[in-house]
Amino acid sequence: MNKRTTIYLDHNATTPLCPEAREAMLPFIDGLYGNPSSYHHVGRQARSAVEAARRTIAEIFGCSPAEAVFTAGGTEANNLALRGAAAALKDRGRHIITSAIEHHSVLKTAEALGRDGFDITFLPVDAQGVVAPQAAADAIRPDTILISVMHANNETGAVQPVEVIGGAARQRGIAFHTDAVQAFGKIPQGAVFEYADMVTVTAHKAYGPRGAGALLVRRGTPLVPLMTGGHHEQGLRPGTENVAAIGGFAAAAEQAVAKLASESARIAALRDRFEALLLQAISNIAINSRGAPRVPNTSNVCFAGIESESVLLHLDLLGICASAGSACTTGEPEPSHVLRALGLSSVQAQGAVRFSLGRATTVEQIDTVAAALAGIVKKLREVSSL
Amino acid sequence: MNKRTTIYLDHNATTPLCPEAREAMLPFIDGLYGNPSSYHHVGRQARSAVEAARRTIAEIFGCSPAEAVFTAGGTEANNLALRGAAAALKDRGRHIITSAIEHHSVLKTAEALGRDGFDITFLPVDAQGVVAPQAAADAIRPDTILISVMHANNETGAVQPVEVIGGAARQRGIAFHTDAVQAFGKIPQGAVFEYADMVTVTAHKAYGPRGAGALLVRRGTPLVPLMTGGHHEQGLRPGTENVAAIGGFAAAAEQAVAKLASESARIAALRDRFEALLLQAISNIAINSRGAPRVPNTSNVCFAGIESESVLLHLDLLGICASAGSACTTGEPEPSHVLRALGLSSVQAQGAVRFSLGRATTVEQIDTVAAALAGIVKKLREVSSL
Amino acid sequence: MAREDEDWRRLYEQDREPDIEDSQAGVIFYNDTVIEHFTNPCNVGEIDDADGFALIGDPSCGDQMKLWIKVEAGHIIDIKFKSFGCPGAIATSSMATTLAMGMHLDDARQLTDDDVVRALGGIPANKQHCSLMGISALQAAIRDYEQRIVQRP
Amino acid sequence: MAREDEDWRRLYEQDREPDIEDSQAGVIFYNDTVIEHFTNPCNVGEIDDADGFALIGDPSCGDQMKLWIKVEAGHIIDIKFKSFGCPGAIATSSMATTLAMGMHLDDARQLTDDDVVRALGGIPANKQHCSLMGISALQAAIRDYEQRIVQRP
Ligand SMILES: Cc1ncc(COP(=O)(O)O)c(C=O)c1O
Ligand SMILES: Cc1ncc(COP(=O)(O)O)c(C=O)c1O
Repeated sequence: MNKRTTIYLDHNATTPLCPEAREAMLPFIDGLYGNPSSYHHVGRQARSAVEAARRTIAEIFGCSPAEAVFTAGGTEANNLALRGAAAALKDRGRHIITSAIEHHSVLKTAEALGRDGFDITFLPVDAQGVVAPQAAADAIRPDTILISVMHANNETGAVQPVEVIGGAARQRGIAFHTDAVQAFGKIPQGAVFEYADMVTVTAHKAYGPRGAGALLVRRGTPLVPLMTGGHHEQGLRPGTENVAAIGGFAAAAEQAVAKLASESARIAALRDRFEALLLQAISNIAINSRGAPRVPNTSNVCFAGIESESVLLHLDLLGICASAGSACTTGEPEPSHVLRALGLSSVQAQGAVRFSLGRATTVEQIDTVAAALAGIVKKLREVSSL
Repeated sequence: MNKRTTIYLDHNATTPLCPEAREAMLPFIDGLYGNPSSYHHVGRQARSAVEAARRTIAEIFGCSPAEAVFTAGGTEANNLALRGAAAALKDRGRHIITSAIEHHSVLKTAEALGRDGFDITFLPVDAQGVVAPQAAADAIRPDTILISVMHANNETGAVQPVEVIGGAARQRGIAFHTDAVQAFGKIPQGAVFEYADMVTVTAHKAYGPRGAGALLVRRGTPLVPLMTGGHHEQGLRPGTENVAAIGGFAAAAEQAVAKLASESARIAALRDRFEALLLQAISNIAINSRGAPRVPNTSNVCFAGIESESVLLHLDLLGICASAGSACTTGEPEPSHVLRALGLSSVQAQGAVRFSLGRATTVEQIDTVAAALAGIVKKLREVSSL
Repeated sequence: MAREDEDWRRLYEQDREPDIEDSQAGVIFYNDTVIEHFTNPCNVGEIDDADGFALIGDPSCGDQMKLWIKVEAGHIIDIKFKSFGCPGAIATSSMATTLAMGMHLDDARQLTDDDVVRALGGIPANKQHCSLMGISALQAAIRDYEQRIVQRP
Repeated sequence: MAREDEDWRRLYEQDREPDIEDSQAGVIFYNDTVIEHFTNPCNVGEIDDADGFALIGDPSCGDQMKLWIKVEAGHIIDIKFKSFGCPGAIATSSMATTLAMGMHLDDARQLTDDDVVRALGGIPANKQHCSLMGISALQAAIRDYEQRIVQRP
C-alpha cells in the first residue's frame, strides 16, 4: 500500500459506470451516431437501440414501453412530474402535498409552484426520518391534485411508505409521484404503477451513465411537457435522444435488478459492520434513521462537537470519499434540510457525514474508514470549542 | 465495392463523434465518474473537467465562463431561453417576436407561450428563406420583451441577418436570442454577445456527443430557470452534470472552430458540385434558398412531381442517408413549415429532400449520390400521376 | 424490371449487407414484399382506351392516384396506375392492381384494403391509410366502368 | 505533531499520489499551507490562568471559537485556541494565533484578517469569512485583557 487508493463511499452522489453499461454505450460513441428521428438506416439503428432500452426499462418496472419517458436525468424527471402535473391539473385544484425531506429537485420545485399560486403542504417526518402515511392521508383536501413523496431518502437512506401513501392517493383519485432515484437498484420495487402514477429514476445513481433518466408515467396521467419541440418521447420530452446514455441506462438497470438481492445483502452487512465499528470506537455519535427501514447502503452519522467539512477534508486527504448532507449543497454552509426535519439541531446537523456504500466496497475498506474516522474525530474534538 | 457503404448526407440531423471528442469523453466513462458537486477528489476531478470545458466554450464565443450554461442539448437551451426570458420579463411586456422558420424547439415554444398569454409575432421570410431585418425592426412594439431569430436554418441552410436584428433589439433594450445550433462550426460567429443576449448551441451537430448543449447568457440578461433543484450552472440549470458529454462538447467545439475555414471551403465546393450535377442531370428541380447566404453544407432540393419519402427510401436502399424537411417530422406527413414559409406549395414542399454534407463527405460520394438521384427521380416520375 | 439496364439500378444489385450492424436489416418500416413492390411496381402506366378510370387523393395532402381498367366479359383484362405518394402508396397501388388483374368484376368488387395489406405481408401502422388508396381507386374505376355502360346509348 | 504515533495518522504518510489523475493534486479549495494548518493546527488548547479570553461565533451558524492569551510586559507570551468549524476556520485560527504569538499588544492590535489570509497564501473566496474569526477572537481577547486591567483593584 504505497499509493493512495481511493475508497469511494459516496455512491448516493453518483456511481461508477458498470462494464455492461460501458459496453452498451461504446457502439453509439464509436460508430452508431444516428439520430433516432432520421429516416435512413443510420437513424433506424439508433431508434432500435432507444426502443430496445425502453422495453428493458418498461419490463423492469412492469409497465408498457409507451409509459417510459426518457429524460436527461432525475432532476428533469422530477421537474416534469411536478410542474407537468400541476400545469395539467391546475383547473381541478391547487393543492399539492409533498414531504419536508425531498431532494431539492422536488422540494425547490414545490416551493416554486407555491410561488406560482399553488398551495403546498410539506409533510413532516418522525425522528427516524419517515413520513407517517396517516399524515399524508390527513393532508388530503378536496382540491388536492398531486402527492409526491420520495421512495428512499438520499441523505439518510430512510425508505418511505410510498405504497400506503400511493394507495391512499389512488383511492381519492389523486395523482401520486415518487422520486425513486435512490431506491432503484437498492430495494425491490415491483410493479411501480400499482401504487404510483409517476416514478422518477436516473441512470447515474445505479452504475449507469450521466445523461439519462426516466419518468415513468402511468397511462392516462395528465401531464403537460416541460419543454416543447419535436415529437420525441410520446410528446412529453423533446430533443434528440441521447442514444448512448439511454442504452447504457438500460444495461445498467438490468444489472442493478439482477444483482439486487445478493448485493443488497452484502452491502447491508458491510454497512452494519461499519456502524458497529463506529459505535464501538467513537463516543457521542448518532446514526440517523437507524431505526427506520433503510436502503442497505446508506449510513448517515452525526459526530457531536465537530463540523462535517473538517471530517470530509481529513477523509479526502486519506483518499476516502464521503459527503455532508447531499452533494448538491457543497459550498453552502446551510445545514441539511433533511436532518433538520428529523429534529436535529443546526449544530448537530452540521456534524453529519453520509457514507454510501456500493458494489466495489470491501470489508477492508470499511475497516480502514472506521479506523480513520476514530482518529479524525478524536483529533477534531481536541480542537473543538464545543 | 462489394458491400454497401453508407454515404451520410444528413449532418444537419446529427454528426458522428470526432476523435478528439471521443478521447475527451473516455476517461469520464472509464474511471473518472465523480459528481462535480462532491467535496472529495473524485468529485473535484469532474468539476475541473466541467470548468475547463466551460472556459473552452467561453473562449470560443468570446464570453466569460460564467456566461456559459450547459444544458442537455439545443431543445432544452431554446426552451430555457424563450420560457425563461418570458417568465422573467412578463411584467415588462407580453410581446415576443420570432420567425416563421424556426426549429420546432423555438416555434412550438413560442406557440405555447402564445397560449399562455403572450402575443407572438412570427416574422415572414422572403422567397429565399431570409427574414428581412426591417420587418423585425418594424414588428417591435413598446411591450416587446424578446426577439428570437435563428442564425442558420436547419432545413435550407439560409443564414439570417442576426447581427442586424440583434443590433436593432439592443438599441431598443430588447433581449435577443439566436438559435445557433446549425450555424456553429459552419460559419464564423465571432463574439456573439456583440449582437445577442442569448445563444443556443448543441454538441451533436458539430461532431460532439449527444447530451450536451449550452445556452450562452450575457451577464444581466433576465432569465428564470426552466427547472429547479440544486445550484448547478449558476442557478440556471439544475441536475448532476453530464461530465463526459460536456468534455466531449468542448473538445468537439475546439475542433470545429479550428477546422472551420478549411472545411467550409471544401464542403461548399462539394455542395456546389452536387447542385451543378443535379441541375445538369435532372429537369424540373429547384434548390431552395440558393439565392440566400447559406451555411456551406446544406442543399435543399425540390424534385417536382414526386414525394420525398419515396426518394429517401430509394436512397436508403442504396445506403445513402438524407432527410425530408427536418428530422423531427418523420412519421408526420405534414409538409415542412420552413418550405411553406418560403412560399412553396404543399405539393412542392413534399418533394423536398435535404442533403447536408460533412467532414467525411468526398467527391466520389457526391458523384454517386447525384447519379443515383438522376435514376431515382426518373423512375419515380414515370410512376407519378402528377 | 424494365430498367435494369440503367446505371443507377446497378447500385441496387450490390450486396446489401450494411457496413454497420443493423439488426432490422434493411428497412424497419417496410417488409421485403413492400420494398419489392415499391422499387419495381407492377402495372405502372396508362391505358389509352380504358373502360374505367378513377382519380383519387389530393396531392397537397400527400398522395394522388390514377387508375385505368380494361374490361372484357366481366373480367379486368388490363389495369394500370400512376401514383404520386410515399412508398406505401406506391406499393399498395402495385399490389392492388396485381390482385385485381384478371379478376371478375364481382370478385374485384369484394377486394378490400385488408386483402392488399395481407398480400403485402403487412404495412406499418402509420401507413395503413395508404392501403386504402389502391382499393378506393379500383372501386371508383369499376363504378366509372359501370356508369359508362348504363350511359351507353 | 503530538499525534504522529497514532494508527490513523500513518495513513497520511503514504505516498499521496492519487490513483486516478488529479490535475489539481490534492485539494482544489485549500493550498498546502492551509491544509498543513488544518491537519496540524498550532496553539490548540486552553490556558487555565489566561489574562484575556474571547468566545466568538455561533455554532448553529457554522463556527465558534474560543481564544486565550497570556500577556507579560505588553507581549502575548502565550496564546491558545479551540475551534468548532470548517477547515478554513481551523486553519485561520491556527495562523492567527501563530502570527500573534510573542507580539507586542500594540502590534497585535494592528493584525487584520488580510494578514492571516496573506500568511496562509490565500484561502478560497467562499471561506473568506472564516479568516475573520481568528482575528476577531484575538482582538476580543485583547479587549478582555485590557478591561480586566482597568477593573483590577
Ligand atoms: C433522491 C434524488 N432525487 C433526484 C436526484 C437528481 O438526479 P439527477 O442528478 O439525475 O438530476 C438525486 C440526486 O442528485 C437524488 O438523490
Ligand atoms: C436549428 C436547430 N435548433 C435546435 C435543434 C435541437 O437541438 P437538440 O437536438 O440538441 O435538442 C436542432 C436540431 O434538432 C436544430 O436544427
